[in-house]
Amino acid sequence: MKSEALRWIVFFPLIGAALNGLLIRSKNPYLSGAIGTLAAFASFFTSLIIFSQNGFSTHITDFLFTWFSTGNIKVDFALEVTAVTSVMLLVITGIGGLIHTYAVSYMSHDESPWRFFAYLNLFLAAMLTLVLSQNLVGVFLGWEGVGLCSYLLIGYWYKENKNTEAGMKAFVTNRIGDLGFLVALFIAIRDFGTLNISEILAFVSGPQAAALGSTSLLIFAAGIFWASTGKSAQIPLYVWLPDAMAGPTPVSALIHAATMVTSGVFVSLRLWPIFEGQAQLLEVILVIGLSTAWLAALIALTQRDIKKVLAYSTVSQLGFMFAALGIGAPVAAFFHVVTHACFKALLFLGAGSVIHGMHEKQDLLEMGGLQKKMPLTHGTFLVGTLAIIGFPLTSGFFSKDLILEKAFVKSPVVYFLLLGAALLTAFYMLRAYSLAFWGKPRTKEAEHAHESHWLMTVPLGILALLSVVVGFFEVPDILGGIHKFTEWVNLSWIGWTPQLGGGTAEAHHLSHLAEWLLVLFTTGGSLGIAYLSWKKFGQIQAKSAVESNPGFFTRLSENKFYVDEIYGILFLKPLAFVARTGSKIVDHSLINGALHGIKDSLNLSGNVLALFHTGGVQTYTWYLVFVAALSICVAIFSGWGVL
Amino acid sequence: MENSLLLFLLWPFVTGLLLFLFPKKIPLLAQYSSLVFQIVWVLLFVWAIGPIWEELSVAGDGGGPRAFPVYFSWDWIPFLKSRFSLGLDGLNIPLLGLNVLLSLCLGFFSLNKKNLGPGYLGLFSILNGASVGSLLAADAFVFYCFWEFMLIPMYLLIGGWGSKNRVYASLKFFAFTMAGSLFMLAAILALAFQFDVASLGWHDLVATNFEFQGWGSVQGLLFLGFMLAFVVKIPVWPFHTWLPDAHTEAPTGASVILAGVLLKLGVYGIARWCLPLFPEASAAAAPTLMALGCVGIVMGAFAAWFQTDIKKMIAYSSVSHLGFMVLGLFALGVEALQGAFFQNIAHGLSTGALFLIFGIIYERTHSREISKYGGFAQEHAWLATSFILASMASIGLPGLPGFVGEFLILAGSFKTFPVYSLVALSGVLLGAIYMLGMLRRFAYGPVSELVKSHPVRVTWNEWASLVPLLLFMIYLGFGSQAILSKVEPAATQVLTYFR
Amino acid sequence: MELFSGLSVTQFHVGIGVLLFCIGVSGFLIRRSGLIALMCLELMLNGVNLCLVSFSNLHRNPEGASLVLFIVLVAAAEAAVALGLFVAIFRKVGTVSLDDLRSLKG
Amino acid sequence: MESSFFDSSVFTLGPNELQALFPLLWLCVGLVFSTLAAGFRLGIGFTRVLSFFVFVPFVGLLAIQLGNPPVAVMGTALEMNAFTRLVGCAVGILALLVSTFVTPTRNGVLHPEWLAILVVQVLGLTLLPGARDWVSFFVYLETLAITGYVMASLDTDREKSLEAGLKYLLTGAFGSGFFLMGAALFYGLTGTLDFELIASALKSVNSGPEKFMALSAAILIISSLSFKLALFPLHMWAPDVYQASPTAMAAMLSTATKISVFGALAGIWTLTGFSNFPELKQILIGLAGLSIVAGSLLAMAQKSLRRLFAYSGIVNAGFAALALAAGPFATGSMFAYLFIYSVSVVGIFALLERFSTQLGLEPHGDLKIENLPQIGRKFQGIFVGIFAFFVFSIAGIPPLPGFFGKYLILKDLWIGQEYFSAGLLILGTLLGLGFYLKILVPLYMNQDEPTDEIPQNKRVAKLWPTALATTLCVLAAIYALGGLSRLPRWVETVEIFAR
Amino acid sequence: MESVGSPNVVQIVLGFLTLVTALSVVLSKNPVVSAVNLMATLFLTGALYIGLGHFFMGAIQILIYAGAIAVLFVFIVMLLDLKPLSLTLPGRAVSIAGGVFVSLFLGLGLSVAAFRSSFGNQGAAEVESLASIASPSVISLQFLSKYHLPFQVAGLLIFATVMGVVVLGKPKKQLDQVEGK
Repeated sequence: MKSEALRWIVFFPLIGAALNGLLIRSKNPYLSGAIGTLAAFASFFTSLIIFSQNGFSTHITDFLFTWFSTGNIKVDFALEVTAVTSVMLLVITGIGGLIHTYAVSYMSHDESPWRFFAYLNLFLAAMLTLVLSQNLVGVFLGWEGVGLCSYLLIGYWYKENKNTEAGMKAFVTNRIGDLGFLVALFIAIRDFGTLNISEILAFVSGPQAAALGSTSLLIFAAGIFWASTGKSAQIPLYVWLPDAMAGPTPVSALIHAATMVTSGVFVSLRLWPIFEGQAQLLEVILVIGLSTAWLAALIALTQRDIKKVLAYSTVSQLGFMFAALGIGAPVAAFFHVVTHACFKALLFLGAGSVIHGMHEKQDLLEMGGLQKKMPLTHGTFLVGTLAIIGFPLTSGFFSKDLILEKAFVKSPVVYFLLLGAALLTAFYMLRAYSLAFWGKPRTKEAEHAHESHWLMTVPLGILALLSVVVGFFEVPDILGGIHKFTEWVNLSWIGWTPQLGGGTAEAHHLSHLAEWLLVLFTTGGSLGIAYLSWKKFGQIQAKSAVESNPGFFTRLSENKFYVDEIYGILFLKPLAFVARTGSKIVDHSLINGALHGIKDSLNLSGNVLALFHTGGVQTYTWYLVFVAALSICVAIFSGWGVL
Repeated sequence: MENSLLLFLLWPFVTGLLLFLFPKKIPLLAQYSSLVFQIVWVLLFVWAIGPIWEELSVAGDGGGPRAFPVYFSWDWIPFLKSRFSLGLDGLNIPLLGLNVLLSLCLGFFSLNKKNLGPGYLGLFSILNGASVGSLLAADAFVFYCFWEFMLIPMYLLIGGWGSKNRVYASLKFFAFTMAGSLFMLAAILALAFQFDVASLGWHDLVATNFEFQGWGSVQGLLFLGFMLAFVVKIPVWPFHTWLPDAHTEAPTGASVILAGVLLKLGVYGIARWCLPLFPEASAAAAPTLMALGCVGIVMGAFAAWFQTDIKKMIAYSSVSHLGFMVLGLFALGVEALQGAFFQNIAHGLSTGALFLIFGIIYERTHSREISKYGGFAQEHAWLATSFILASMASIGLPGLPGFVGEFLILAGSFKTFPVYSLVALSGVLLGAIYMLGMLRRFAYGPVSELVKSHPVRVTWNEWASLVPLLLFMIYLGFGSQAILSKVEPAATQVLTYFR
Repeated sequence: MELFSGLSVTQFHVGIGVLLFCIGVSGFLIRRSGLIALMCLELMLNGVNLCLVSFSNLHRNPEGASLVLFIVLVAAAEAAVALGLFVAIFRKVGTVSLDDLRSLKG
Repeated sequence: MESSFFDSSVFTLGPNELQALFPLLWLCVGLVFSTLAAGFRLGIGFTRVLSFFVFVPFVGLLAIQLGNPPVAVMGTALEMNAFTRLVGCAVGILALLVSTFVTPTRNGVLHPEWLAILVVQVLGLTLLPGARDWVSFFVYLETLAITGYVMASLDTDREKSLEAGLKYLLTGAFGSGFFLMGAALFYGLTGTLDFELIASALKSVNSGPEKFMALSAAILIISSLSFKLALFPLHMWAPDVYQASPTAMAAMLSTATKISVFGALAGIWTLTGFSNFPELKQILIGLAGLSIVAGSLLAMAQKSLRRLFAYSGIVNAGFAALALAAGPFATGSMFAYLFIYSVSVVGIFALLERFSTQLGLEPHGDLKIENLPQIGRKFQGIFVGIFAFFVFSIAGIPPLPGFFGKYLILKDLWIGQEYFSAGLLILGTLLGLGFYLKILVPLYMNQDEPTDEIPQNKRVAKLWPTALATTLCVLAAIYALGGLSRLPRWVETVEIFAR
Repeated sequence: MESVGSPNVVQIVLGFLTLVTALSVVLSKNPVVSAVNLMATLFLTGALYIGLGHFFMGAIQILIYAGAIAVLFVFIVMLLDLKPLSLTLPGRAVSIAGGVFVSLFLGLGLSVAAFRSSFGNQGAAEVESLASIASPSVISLQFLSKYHLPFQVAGLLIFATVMGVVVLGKPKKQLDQVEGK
């Protein structure tokens, strides 16, 4: 089915970006913000219309033009909506719209709000291209496009070198991942003969794929996964995300929490049938997801910057999602994407509100006792915190529980490992929450903190609501058994046999009792840890109370396990050394050195020859005699065999 | 057709000589006249290619490939077996268009510049003529004549209007390029007088079969002769060291044309002459040349990474990017070949724009040291934005033309030589590293003393020179098919010689 | 005299001519005075003349003798120009030593 | 001989011979007038006009006879064939060009005898390639040599000019001695001085002492003529002479002599059977190779422009010698090359004279490279451009005339399978860049240094001769270029001569 | 006089005297001595010509060469009042050695070329009498027939030479008087 409305989902933010960035360039934050927000919401409503009109029974496509086509590479600029996409669309445009609204106020004191909203709209356009594109090159276009916008937005306050460095780190790290994407594209061109996602899926299920052997498919999937570790901040490429917090907080909320970082999960999901067949790869994904979840959570335990805590929390949650993929539970992963988008956006915006109220102070230790100064923020932040730790009946509870349940089915070991990460989540989230909102104000800023503008609090409220409500699309059987979400998402793979991924289609069910036990164990553990954490951090009165004598582990964690430094020593410095000295030696010393040597020796020999030119007539004639005599003697004596 | 093509070729020569006669005291007169000449030239270009524009995307007779059509021929020196013949097809038309576009932009750029008098403009025009001539030539001897002649105006432009170290750079440029092309001269000579070819015309040469049994054999030697000229011009590693110097010292206009047209001629030359004439040798040399291309990609990027001189960095980025084109040429597949030709245009636009923008800035600040810049985005947002846009195009961001070229090259070469393609991929990453590193230090961060003390007011004509490039860049990012469809029949035709 | 009995008259005279030529050459090369160099030049030409005359004698051919006459003529002309130059140079520089006429070199 | 114009028992002169001699007779008439002019001590302007009166008809008369069949005048004394006439035309044109910019010496004094001497030299130059026996050859050779000695020292006011004349004379006379010894040995071996008879006698000389004697004789002659042609290492007089002689005379000596002597040597090579001995060819190629390499190296070390061009002349003589060694079929190319080269050099010398006048240096002064920046600063205009035209032309950049000359030689070397020689030529072209470009550097590449005003209005009146000469040289070079279509005919005529 | 067969005593003595005088041209310090020795050499060569039967050539040699040219040399030497220049100076050892070396080298080559060739055995000598080539009439007829053109050109050459010498010899003062403006 075709629909020209589809393109407008992308065009609205693009138009918004053009208006803001090129034409109007208004310094009035409300005008710029209005344009940006309207564009986002226009997309949202278009998505809604498409969503409501069509459901997900058929794929909706929209062909715009042929981008490039030669030989057997044919790339159209075409859009396509499947079930996964439409959910993602709503998340992106909906949460995006809310964050835009929030940002109008948040950025109201900025010098060039038009630039901010232009970037933000551009990001939306790219992100929407990513999810909508019919073929992988289009996905890649969006993939790199969001990378660019992320780069621009992280370095939005470009006057400070730190920010632009963080932006560059994000871009370059993502590029390392993108190489995998490109390899996957090349494999698709070479072996599958097409770049169209549906055609690839059809090809993979067809008879040619079997003839092709599994290596191509493995490399393809591995390439996509490698790209995802970059974009979705998994080990080993997660290092950029915490630094990305240098950007304005709405950016962190939109890009680095809710949408862009989940695009890795999204793309894997769209190509799930290929992943499904790669058992070894899934193992790898599981291991990586688990380790990321743990590592990030461990680091988050000791971070003092509220945004850093949330950033590592994001990495950790993304690890959960990948672990879910690794288990073979894509729907669970995607459900967590959606719920996470809601509550993490909420948390970030809340943090932004706090920072706003604290006059750009981000250190948790400098806050304290904000619950009275910023009640709305506090309330919504609490909802977000509860959601992320899996407080019963919040969205996080449902999505996390779904993953844990699948993990338990797969292997209890995986379950316990994931549970451990979840418990850590509970600990550090409550730590952050308590440090910020409980106890006594520890600095002047904290004492003078104020509640934010309604443009900021309203989105917070809506997001808080969403953080609770969204979970009810997928409720375990023991609590009533709603499987709306699974049904929707499964529609994406209609025509693909065997039917997979859904939570209901598992081979063996857990008994209800086991499920109950699991839920209680998980929730109880989380709440218990959360309580401990609250007890520990909720009453801190002075900064010094926390700062004193960090232990070995604390120091390790505070320093992020020295991962950046290790990367520097292992990769960056050797590469830079090779590049610098290599290019110097080869270009400067060898090639140019040889050339200059030739030039100098030519000049030198010219000057030496000139010395023979004494100016005396006898010298001149001597050479005549010499040449004649030599030639004659050589001719004669060689003719006689003497020479 | 004949007349318009000939007129198109002669126009820059005639106007160039005419410009020499303009009074030196009133540069404005020469500048505006030159601009008018350029505009007329653009019209001539449209007039010349108009009649065949539609046919270009159509395959040749019987659905077969489209051989190089010759539209003008004059028996000028029969006893040298040379006819003055000019042809047009999908391979050269895009490059001609790029040349015309860039020179029009530079026509605008040169306005109101006190030091760019009639001499500069005249040489410039003649340079255009020479490069267009070698693009159009359908005869090896004619090709060589134009090819070599190009050196003179370029040498004088770099040497006469360049910056401090210009003498060294111009000499190096001249000596390097000439050393390479003399081998081509020898090969052309051998073609003409050692073999029973009817003439040095492209069609006659292509119809001749040269025996290939290793590099000492006829075809091997001829191929090497031609290749040496082209690899120096492109330049392929390790023949590249002239380029950074030439680019760095050249005046803005010369840098733009050097990057936008001259280097491309090497790529064009290979596709036009080396591949169809010496298919076996080309196929045998392909792995080596692709390896050199890869080394160029990596080493160019490495060198660009740690440059302290912005123009030098851009130049080294060109070395890296041209490595991609070599890779594309010798992957010997239509995708990669198309990619190489598209990358020609893309790189011409993006690097041209980079040089142009930096030229505008350099004119005010007179410094190329990256470390002296900083926070330029605050000084002039539009210009900085343009610079960032061009950089992004240069590192192959999707949505800008560089991506399409690189993608096609890499995907195409992946089909035949996956290993090289994977090595070349590192160039994509390194490109981001050095470009963004430069951008970060140049455009972002606190405003430096230099930038503060040299305010940049961009004049209307500078915008007029820049905006078309940027617009084309943005257009080609998605409108790639407009060019690719024209190149395809010709590219396919080149590959028909590889059985 | 027996030493020369193996030689024909022509060979003897040609030998003398060649030796004269070589004496002239060596004199030209080793003497500093331009005038003496010029005299050595005359010696060289004289050696050539002797060869030519004896060859003319041998071949019974008058062309050699004609060439000798032309050589004499040209030698005279050269000597005249050279001596004129020497006078002019001597007036300017005060020497005709070739070692001192070395302002042009390199 | 029924209708002989002048009939006696001693010699006959038929109408054909008279007609063939007519241009030379016209020269004699010119000599009378120029002697009268000298006698009446007429001014420089008059002698310049007179030179046109002498040389224009001379060239014209030769040119209209170009197609006439060969005429043997008085037996072996002179063969007026197409090649002789061509050389005569070339030499006449050069003399004409040179006379246009003959300049008074330091005190405004010029010996009016210059024209008479020049006329006699042109006579000798024209006759030399037509000589068919050693006696005539010697007389013609000495005619051009002795007049050359006088011309070199014509600026009697300057010690350097006298020194140059003396050096030229001593070395030249010494060389003549060698030449004569060679001729004498030939005479002794064959009993004749006629080329044709010598050749037939040498045909049977294949081994033994006779061969060695023939070889020795030939070596003496070749080395003495190489001395005249200034091939390395027999070149050493040339830079001195070209540096210090009056400019116009230096131009004549460095160009016309080469054309004539090369023509004569080409004749000797085939007519007297030198070509029977491969050793001689090797010696010539060896000398040529040395000239090319060492000449280039030496030229790079020069500071004086005229010395530099002298060394450039040595390199170019090397190129021509390569053509000579290749065989008679290359004579046409050699001639074309030498003519184009000569015209360019005369143009360059005219420009050097002009520049030194403009800079207020003494007439016939020795322009140094370090003076050139001033020229570049002050007079960057049409003449500096023409200077570049000539320099690039000699350097062999297409499509300037010099390139075609070089290409023709290269072509003939290739056809003759002289690959080593061809390689030398290419190498020489490359090395040539080392000094040709060096000249242009200070002319074009010193723009930003401060300028100091040089009062030039006083001198404007004296600049027109060099302007005229330069213009004529450009026209001649372009004519030679345009005359490419006639080259086959030239080659044909030369082949008649070689038969 | 016999032209075939061995050289006679007179010829040998004259030949050696020629060489000795030639050597003393080269080796004497005083230019006047050199000039006089040159005159002697030229004279002795003339005698050798006569010994070969070329009376006319001998006469010309003695009259023009020895009589006119050599005298011209003496005259110029006197005019310029040249001081004796010693042959050997410390700095010139190399150039002298080099000069002598290459001359010997050349002499060796030429002598070998000349002496090893068999031109002594050609038959022309028996056929024609010496008078047929050596007489003044034969030679002068050549100047009027075969070598007429070179002869004429030689005239022009002399003419040009005269002009050249006039130019060179003209003292500067006179020049200024005539044309100085």
